[in-house]
Amino acid sequence: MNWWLAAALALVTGGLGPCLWGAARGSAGRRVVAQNMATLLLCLVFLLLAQGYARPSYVDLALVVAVLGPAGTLVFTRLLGDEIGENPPGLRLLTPAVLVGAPATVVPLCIATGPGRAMGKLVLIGLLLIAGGIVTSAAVRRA
Amino acid sequence: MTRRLRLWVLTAGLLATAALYVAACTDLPAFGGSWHPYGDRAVRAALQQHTANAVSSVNFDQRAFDTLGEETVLFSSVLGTVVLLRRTRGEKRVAPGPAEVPAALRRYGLLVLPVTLLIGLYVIAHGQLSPGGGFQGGVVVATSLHLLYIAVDYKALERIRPLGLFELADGTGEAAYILLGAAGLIAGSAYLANTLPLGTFNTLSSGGTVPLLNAAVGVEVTSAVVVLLAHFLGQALEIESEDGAKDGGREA
Amino acid sequence: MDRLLPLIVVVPLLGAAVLVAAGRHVPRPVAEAVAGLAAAASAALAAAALAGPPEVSWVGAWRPQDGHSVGIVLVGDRIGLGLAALTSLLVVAVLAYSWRYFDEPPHGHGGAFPALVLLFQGGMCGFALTGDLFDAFVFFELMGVVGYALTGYRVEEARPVQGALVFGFVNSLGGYATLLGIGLLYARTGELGMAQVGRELDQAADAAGHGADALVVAAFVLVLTGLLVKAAAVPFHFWLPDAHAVAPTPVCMLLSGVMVEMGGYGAARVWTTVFGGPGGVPAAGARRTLLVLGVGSALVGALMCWQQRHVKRLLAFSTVAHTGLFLTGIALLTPHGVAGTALYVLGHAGAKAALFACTGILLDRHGSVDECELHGKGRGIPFTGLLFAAGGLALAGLPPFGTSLGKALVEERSPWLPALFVLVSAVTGGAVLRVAARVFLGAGQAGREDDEGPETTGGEEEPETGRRVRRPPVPMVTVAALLLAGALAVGTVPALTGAVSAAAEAFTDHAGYAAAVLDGRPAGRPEGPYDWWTWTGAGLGLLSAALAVALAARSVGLESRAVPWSAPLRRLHSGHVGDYVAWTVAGIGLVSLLALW
Amino acid sequence: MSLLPYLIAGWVFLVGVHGIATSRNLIHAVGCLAVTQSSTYVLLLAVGYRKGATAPVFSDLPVDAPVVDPVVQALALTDVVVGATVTALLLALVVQTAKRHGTVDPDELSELKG
Amino acid sequence: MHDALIVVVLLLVAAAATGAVLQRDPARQAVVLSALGLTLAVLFTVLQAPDVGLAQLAVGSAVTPLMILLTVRKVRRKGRRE
Repeated sequence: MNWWLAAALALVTGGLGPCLWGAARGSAGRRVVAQNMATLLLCLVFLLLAQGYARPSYVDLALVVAVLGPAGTLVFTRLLGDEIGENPPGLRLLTPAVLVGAPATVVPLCIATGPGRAMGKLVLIGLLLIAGGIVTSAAVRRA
Repeated sequence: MTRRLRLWVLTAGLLATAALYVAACTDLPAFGGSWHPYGDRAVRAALQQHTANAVSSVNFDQRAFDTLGEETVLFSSVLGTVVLLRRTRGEKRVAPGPAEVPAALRRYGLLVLPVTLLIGLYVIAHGQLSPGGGFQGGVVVATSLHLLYIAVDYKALERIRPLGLFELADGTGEAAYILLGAAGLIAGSAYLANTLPLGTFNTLSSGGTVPLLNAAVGVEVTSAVVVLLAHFLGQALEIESEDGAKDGGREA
Repeated sequence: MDRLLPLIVVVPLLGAAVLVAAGRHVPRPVAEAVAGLAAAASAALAAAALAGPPEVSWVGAWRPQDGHSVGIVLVGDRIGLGLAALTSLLVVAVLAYSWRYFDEPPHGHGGAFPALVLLFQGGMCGFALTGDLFDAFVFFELMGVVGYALTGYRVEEARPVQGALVFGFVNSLGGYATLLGIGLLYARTGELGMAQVGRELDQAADAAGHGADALVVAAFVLVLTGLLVKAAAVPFHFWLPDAHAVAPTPVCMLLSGVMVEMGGYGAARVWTTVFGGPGGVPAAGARRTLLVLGVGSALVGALMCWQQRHVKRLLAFSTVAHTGLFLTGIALLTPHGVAGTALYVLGHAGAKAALFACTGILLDRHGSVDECELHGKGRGIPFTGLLFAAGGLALAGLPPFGTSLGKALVEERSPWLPALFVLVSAVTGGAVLRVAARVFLGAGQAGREDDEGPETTGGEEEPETGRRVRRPPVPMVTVAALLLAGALAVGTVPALTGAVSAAAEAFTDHAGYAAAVLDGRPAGRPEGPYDWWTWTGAGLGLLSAALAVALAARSVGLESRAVPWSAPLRRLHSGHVGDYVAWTVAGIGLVSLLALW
Repeated sequence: MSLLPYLIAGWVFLVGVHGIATSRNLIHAVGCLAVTQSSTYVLLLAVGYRKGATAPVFSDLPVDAPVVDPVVQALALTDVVVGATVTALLLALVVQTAKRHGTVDPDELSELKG
Repeated sequence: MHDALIVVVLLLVAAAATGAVLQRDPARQAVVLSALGLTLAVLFTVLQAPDVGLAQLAVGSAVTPLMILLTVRKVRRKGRRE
């Protein structure tokens, strides 16, 4: 029983599914929040898949998502600014989800991979994710 | 044609296509089967050419002519957009006002831009080793430049993005790919032949012409996406019809 | 020589890259000269390859080991090279025609239009030469993307952008259907080259003992969809009149002259090499599909062509009609059918491009392409009128034009074909002659009749040369004259007919193609006796030409051109993207019914 | 399970085409065309999949490990590029249509008829 | 476990595609298209195609939504003034 893939499956069904539902329905603000949450979850899923399939080279995907995900959300906030409204539903969930989710995934992965260049990459991804999450949720709140 | 008739025609077409497609699916080999003759040959050829990433070997060595066509599609689409989104006679360019951006976002943008740039260059350089390649890395680099617009404002982006230079890079990237192909001819073998020394497996310089073609595609894709977005940004933010009220085109 | 085959495709692309790279610093005449040079170089390479024996070129030196290869093959067979040479010649003619043509190119991009035309040439030469299904899809998309940009070139006007958008949506959808078909074929055979897929299908059929199953027929229908969209066969043809009516004249010359013919060539090539063997679609199914679509296109095209006021739309519908005749010729699936169609395509390219050239002169002189508005205004330019009338007669099939010889070769193959060919040629030729008579001779009443029903008139168009020209510019008239001379040469040079007949033998040989590509055994074609002009052929040509003149003479005086019972058909051509996409999907259903029946 | 990926590809293609044909906004139609195209990615990669195999990238893999078909991945990669460029060009045309026609609703575009 | 992942992600892709088509407003459709791009990237990774996943991510996460939204902004600004 590959626990990493099981975790990935849980994250996909439990997280990505509702994010899709949120992105497809409701006000523009709620959709942007759902999209932001989806990019965060995606990065974690890629990390888990990389470990589950025992393919360290898949981590590059997570690295690119950690950088492009927030950029995509900032695009939406910049260009959909006036439609987002003051306090879109689900915004409060964003920052805690990032602060809890990222370490909860990166730390066990670091333990599993052991010290070395790979661990450095994981830590970098974790930091990028946290920084991106905080900044984008602030940007959405102030849109 | 009335909406109702169109729906009837559409439904009939969709049902017929669905029936045809499902009938075809029943004869397809089962999903996940192990019979992939072309794939096995391609992997053997990739390893023989000392290219670790078999997909890049197929893209830039075995079926390099496809990639030449694909890059030319990107090149001509950018040229088409330059022509279609040009500023016509009755329009003027108005510089947009600076956008007010929270300080945290501005710092994040300026911090993450170099990181994204490095990641993009890393993805291009390791194209023939790990997942990635000229196209993926090129788009990441181009997006990193546009972080300036997203996180700071349009004027900052325009300062670091001289359009003439990027159009030159676009044409040069395409010409470089074609001339690298001609190098095969000059070396006596066929067009787009991999005649350079193959280097040792799994190192940055392995794979003969694959890394060079990767770099050419990276240059071209980066400049293509920058020019593409420049014209879309130009249309959306800058170009106004001459007298604000009446639009340059047909009066509605 | 086989190592130089890819250069035919690559030289125009390099020319375009150089033009864009040096975009800002190169004055306009230099850019257009460089473009002409690149196009001419590619034409010379194609002619040189045509002179030598047929060759096969594996790109990247990935030759097959025991019958299987990983690379892409370019096949230098006579018909493919002939189309590449025709494309290059037409591009040289178009670049000469549009010398300093447009008023002001986009600032900073003197070479944008010539670069796009070169990319168009590269895409078409690549599609004509490739022997790989996915490579054909990539060049199909390249032709498409450049075609949308060129069609919508005059963005200051409302019509070009709508025409280009419709062109873009329908052709992209056709391309994606083709890609689904290629995916199915790859799943079944594990190959992408046309010869390889054909051989795998045949071997599978020998092993299994039965011919095509649902997957092979579905793949045939899906791959054919994209090619039929490009060939503008009914019901996929709706985009063609909209795109032609609005594209700049030089682009119309290329679209009607050779790009639409690429669709028919692709359909014939894919059927012969992939599905022509025992493992493919039975010949009866393919013949029925191509025949029904060909006859349908011919009739719809002719009927709509007769009723148009907008001269470019009239010529576009005549292209739909003649493409129908090409598909009918190909549907015979015999060397004679292909040889006749090939000559017909060569003749039609010259005549149709010349007609568009003359229309461009009218547009630039009077700012209109509307038959009623231009009534009598063409008297000042008699030579252009003469060329226009000669083009009309060529379309009508007057011997010794190439179109007439091509039709003659195809007509002898079955009893009822001559009736269809004569009728459609007469109607389309008659429509063009009617326009010639009203515009250049001022025959019949002036444009009194008001607008019958919602219809695109050709009035108040912007001349493409910025300001109206008094005398037709020399390059435009000479190009039109040379193109008509080419159409005449096709019908009068016996050696050309001999070469085309031998080429058609090789083209329709399923096993020979696979042997030439995979086993390197080019089948030696004996220069067998070929038939040329016959009395019946020439007679039928004269009959259709006479009919055309009679139709034109009678209708010049008539009050209106509309054919009342065809009003519903005219409403179908609504210019609405949703309609055309619905018809495309319905077309997939129709083709699958015809193929499966 | 053995037919699901192919059927999903077919469903995405048909939904996309339905979206284009019934669209009342050209930008929405361009989005539906992109959806239609994503069906070709799903079909190509489903055809190339091999159970229990991994990606054909040997930088972190023994050379004799079972791998998935790299050729379909190269085809899908080319397709992603073509899709992005066609979307960009059609969006450019939609911008100009909005300028010249004042609308992006296909029903109100009445220039080319008959 | 591999098959379960593939089935779930395939169903998500179908749902996202249907959602993208049913959402008639282009600005909101851009968000759903971005989500579809992300789901496709997961599908490609689950089908062991990281290169294609990376390409889909690069194009679908920032470039395509930016182009669609800039077009919407241009069309909407033009429409509002009419």
